Amino acid sequence: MINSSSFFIDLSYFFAAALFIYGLRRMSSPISARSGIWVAAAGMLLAIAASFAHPNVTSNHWLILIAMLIGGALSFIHAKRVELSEMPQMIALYNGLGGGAAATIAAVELLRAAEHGPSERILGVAGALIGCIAFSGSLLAFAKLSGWVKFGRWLGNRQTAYVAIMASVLLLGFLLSFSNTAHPVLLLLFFLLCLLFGIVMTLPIAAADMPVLISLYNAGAGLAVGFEGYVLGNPAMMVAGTLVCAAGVLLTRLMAQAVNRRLSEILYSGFGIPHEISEATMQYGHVNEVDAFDAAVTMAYAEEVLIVPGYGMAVAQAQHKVQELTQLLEERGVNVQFAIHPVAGRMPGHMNVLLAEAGVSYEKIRDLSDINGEMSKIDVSLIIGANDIVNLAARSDQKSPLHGMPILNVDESKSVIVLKRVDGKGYAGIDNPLLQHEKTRVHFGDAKQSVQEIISAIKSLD
Amino acid sequence: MINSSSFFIDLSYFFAAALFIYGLRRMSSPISARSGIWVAAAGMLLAIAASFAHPNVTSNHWLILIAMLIGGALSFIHAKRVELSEMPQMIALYNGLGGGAAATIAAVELLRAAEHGPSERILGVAGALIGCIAFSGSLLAFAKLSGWVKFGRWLGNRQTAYVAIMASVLLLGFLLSFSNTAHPVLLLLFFLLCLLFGIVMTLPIAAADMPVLISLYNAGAGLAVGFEGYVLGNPAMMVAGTLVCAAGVLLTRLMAQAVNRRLSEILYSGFGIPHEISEATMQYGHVNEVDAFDAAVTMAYAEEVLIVPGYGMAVAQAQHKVQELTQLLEERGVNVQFAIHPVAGRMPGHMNVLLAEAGVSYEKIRDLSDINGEMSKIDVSLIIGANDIVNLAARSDQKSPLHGMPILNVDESKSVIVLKRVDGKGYAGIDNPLLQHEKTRVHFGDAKQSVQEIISAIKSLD
Amino acid sequence: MDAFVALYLFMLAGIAGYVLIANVPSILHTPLLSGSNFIHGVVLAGAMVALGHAEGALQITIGFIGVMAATANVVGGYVVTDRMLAMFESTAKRNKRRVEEQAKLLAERNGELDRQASADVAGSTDNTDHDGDKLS
Amino acid sequence: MDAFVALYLFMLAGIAGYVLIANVPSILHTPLLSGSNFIHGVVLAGAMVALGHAEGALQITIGFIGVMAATANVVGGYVVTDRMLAMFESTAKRNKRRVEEQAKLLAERNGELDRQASADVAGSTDNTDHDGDKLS
Ligand SMILES: NC(=O)c1ccc[n+]([C@@H]2O[C@H](COP(=O)([O-])OP(=O)(O)OC[C@H]3O[C@@H](n4cnc5c(N)ncnc54)[C@H](OP(=O)(O)O)[C@@H]3O)[C@@H](O)[C@H]2O)c1
Ligand SMILES: NC(=O)c1ccc[n+]([C@@H]2O[C@H](COP(=O)([O-])OP(=O)(O)OC[C@H]3O[C@@H](n4cnc5c(N)ncnc54)[C@H](OP(=O)(O)O)[C@@H]3O)[C@@H](O)[C@H]2O)c1
Repeated sequence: MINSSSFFIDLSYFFAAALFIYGLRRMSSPISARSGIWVAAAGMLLAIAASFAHPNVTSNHWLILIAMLIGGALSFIHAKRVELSEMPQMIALYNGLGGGAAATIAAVELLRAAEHGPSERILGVAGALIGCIAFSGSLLAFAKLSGWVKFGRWLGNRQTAYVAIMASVLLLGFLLSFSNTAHPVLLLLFFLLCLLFGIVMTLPIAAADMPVLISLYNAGAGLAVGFEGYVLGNPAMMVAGTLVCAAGVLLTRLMAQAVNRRLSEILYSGFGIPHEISEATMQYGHVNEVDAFDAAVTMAYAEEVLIVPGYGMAVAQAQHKVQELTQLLEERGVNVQFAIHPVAGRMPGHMNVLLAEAGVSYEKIRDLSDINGEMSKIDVSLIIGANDIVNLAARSDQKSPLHGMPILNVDESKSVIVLKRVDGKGYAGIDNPLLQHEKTRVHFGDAKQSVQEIISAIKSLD
Repeated sequence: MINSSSFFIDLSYFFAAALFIYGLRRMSSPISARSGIWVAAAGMLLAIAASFAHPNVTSNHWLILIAMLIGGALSFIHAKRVELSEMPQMIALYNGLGGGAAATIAAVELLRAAEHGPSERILGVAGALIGCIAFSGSLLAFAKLSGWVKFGRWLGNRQTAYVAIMASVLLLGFLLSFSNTAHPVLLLLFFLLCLLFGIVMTLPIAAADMPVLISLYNAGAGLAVGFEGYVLGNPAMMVAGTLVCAAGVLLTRLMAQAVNRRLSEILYSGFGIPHEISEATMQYGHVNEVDAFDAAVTMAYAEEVLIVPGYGMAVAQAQHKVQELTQLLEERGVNVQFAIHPVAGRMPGHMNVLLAEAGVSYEKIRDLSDINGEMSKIDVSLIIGANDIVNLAARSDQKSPLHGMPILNVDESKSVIVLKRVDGKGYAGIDNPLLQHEKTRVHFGDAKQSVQEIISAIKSLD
Repeated sequence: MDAFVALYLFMLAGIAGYVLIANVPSILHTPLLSGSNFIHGVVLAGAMVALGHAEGALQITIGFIGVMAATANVVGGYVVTDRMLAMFESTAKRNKRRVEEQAKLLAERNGELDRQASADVAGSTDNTDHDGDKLS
Repeated sequence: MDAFVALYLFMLAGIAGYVLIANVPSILHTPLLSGSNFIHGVVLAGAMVALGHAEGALQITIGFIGVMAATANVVGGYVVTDRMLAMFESTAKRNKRRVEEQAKLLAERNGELDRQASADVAGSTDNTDHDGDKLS
């Protein structure tokens, strides 16, 4: 019954699954995280090697190799080259491809419907649905975050679209599940509708909410992989897929929590738009402007400068300039530190990654709780493209959506310089009283350019 | 393929397994612990109900019912009546019965060897081995803890006995696994040897180490259940059994850690015995004795009395008397508190359970870290059958086996009264300098009787 | 059942058991020992089936003993665990406040930097407590 | 595979995934998202089999696309995660001491009363520190 080749394949799959679990465990602690991905990679190699020798792989060996080479080479080059600041879209892209691959398995197996029982077909169809949504949704997220697709409101009635597509999808899925012959046309229709669903779901979501949505699609892709694993009778896929799904669901919740949002809010409504056109803008008070030269002088003759980076620094890709500025100030004997707020930027660890990329040394980076106790020692706080994380309304305004979020108390430092482009608002879309604060001076302009101006001004001082 | 009765049975088993996991999760947090056992019990009812309807249950329905009634009634009455201080032996007893039940399943199925494939027979045999060890080992532990079997050293060479028995067991197990006919005589021999193994393993273990060993047998019984689950094709048994096994292994390690012992030490050597006959007794210095009346007076006119219960209180079953003493003192306006050391007694929570049973209110119970800061306010510390947990050697003597264990610093209170029978030592078998301390006075005698004497003396004061 | 699938079940259930227990406070060791003892009483389900298809006096006798023993395991395990947990329950309630505080601290600590933010969002009603710096 | 056994696998793997992630610090959310993204790249194992038994142009084309996409998932997922974790590594090392202290505190707190004792036994080298009272 047990043929020996299949025995070793099953064993390899088993160890692969165990290594995935162990790798995930290691990845969830900062100290062992990097070894975690290596452990998981070992499991992956095992699973891939086993699949080559799989008794069901009866033909197309060369095609498999070629497909792997093409897919692998393209994504290797791409993944190596991409900027670290583009991580979220990268994750979206690879995630989408994974979900898509699960859907292709479903397609092949549903075309061979006769070989499978009803329970396989049901899970196959369910996996195809989820995989397709993860595929089209993730790819659209990728395109939007890369700036290829303009963000926009979904114009039609989203609820109706959801219900209509879902109803047809379920009907088609039902037909496909309970028939043991292949229906290529129905199948194509089914796949197209599933892909459409993912697009409808993703189109109205704002860039800031994307990381949460991507995490949700990640969970979805995992589930699709788990389901297709059942279709193929591959328990390693079932285990790994479900593992990813459960971890992804929890991660999605944690990420939504961290930015003070509910998942349902994200999925059922566009965000920020109502705020952006609120009349609060009317109350906008007087702002003290400062030119680059004055800003430069203030910092060059200070003793303690604190740089607070935010989403705007990431958008402007200003991190390398910021590092240059830091070195320049330090050569003049100024002590420069960075304060990273937990939710600065648009994904966890966003600022840490960018500053690390630019070569800012870790000793200079302080976290919220550390630095807030020492604010009064700071001569100049330089806010680069940050808003919500230094928004005084979080402290004072009970009704503010930010209320209760701890902020960096830069108003307790001796003076504040803010770099921003226009008098726009942050992610939460609300006014920031810090801008009108007596200690604050604002320099308008793209962050990268502003920092460059300040650098030039400091150089001109000597 | 799926017949509908079996579908609902499988479903019930599935939910039972899920409920076990959820119940275990709830049991591992103090707040939800009690509901955890209820959740698990719901799962158990489901599993039992399903088994009645199981398609393989073709006959003997009445016998099943009768056996359940007998076993259930006996253990219900027993479990309701038993003293809470006898918990460890109770757990050992029920655990042994569970392991034994797994072994009987193996016996029945191995007598029907033809119906099973080799992998079922191998796991069946392995489960029988482990189940038998858990059975005889646990029952011997039960008998020893109940005082029916005298504790003693294993006289022969234990290592040799282990190896000899194990070798024959493995040989027999091999024969049984790879033959598809029943061999009642071999089977009997196999079972007897396995049972013997459990006895050899348990006989030399001292009472104090029993909780750890019982936990190990619990893990073993779980594994046996898991294996027999495979033989019967019952995934709920497999999951629940393995769950218990893994939890049991971890619990065993944690318990051994908590009392500063290694599992290998416990399994491969008797403990305490070499200590008990060490010459350290020679260095025994002068001890100030006190009679019951003086002790009574000291406490009756104190303001703050701290009672430190230990293993000796449990042995003497003195908790009810202690509560009586407490009430008497409080009537006289003395403030009485209890200090419970984390490892007082012989199992985690031992003292808490006993005092709760006697009706001591929780407000009076303080833990180590709480009370140590307030020792200087205490007028009299009354040590009832405790030794290691107040052993000053833990602080001063670098070489002491207790070194590094935090103790209750009763020597910082104004005076200390110790109740013990003789100048014996505690679990760790080492001298306690507290007994010769200038503040300390000792009253010799059984704890229950001593407390009674003190109670009478206090009553006579009025 | 396929032997490999069984292997997966054993592995996964083992991981679940281990991870679920990992952080249990030692005061719960004894009740937990007793509780998991109760859970392996599911052997009764197997013993019932074994007796249910037993044939001949020998098998039936063994099966009968098995069902008796397994039922004793289930019933005794439940009663003892429940009695013990009943004793702990009031302690637990007394400690509940403390445990909750600890849980909060723990959550904050686990979420090291970022999570702190959201924890405070949930916890803070005090307008002047804008610091969020509870751990330093 | 038996549908019920599959149900057990799904349940157990789900529990494992959830419990393993439960205490992850939020600074690791992005790398972990990327890492678990890599793990579901095991879909490649399935895509290879699907292509390996595909027949006819349609099935083969779909299978080919599947293998390509899955390989891209695996390779890209690995590279991106590893790059990201490399950035975090030095931060992690810097924080290691702090994390260790926290872990110790945490262990003590988890073991509430009793465990404290053994933790101190392991941790204490200071003769005068006999208090063990680190939490009060
Ligand atoms: N970290 C996470 O995991 C995460 C995930 C999702 C959401 N969020 C949310 O994102 C927010 C993060 O706060 P934040 O202070 O970093 O960002 P923010 O509140 O979104 O503010 C960004 C600021 O950058 C300015 N800006 C934009 N482009 C710029 C450019 N090219 N040059 C200079 N300035 C530019 C914007 O003002 P102008 O338009 O006037 O220039 C704005 O004031 C929080 O509300 C957080 O909850 C965080
Ligand atoms: N709690 C747990 O989970 C656990 C588990 C395993 C081991 N342990 C270990 O057990 C020890 C517990 O310390 P402990 O101070 O509670 O106990 P102990 O150190 O074992 O001391 C018990 C004391 O009680 C006295 N005693 C015995 N029978 C008595 C009676 N009938 N009346 C009056 N006194 C009596 C003994 O002295 P006499 O013989 O002179 O009367 C002895 O001094 C620790 O070493 C701990 O590591 C604990």
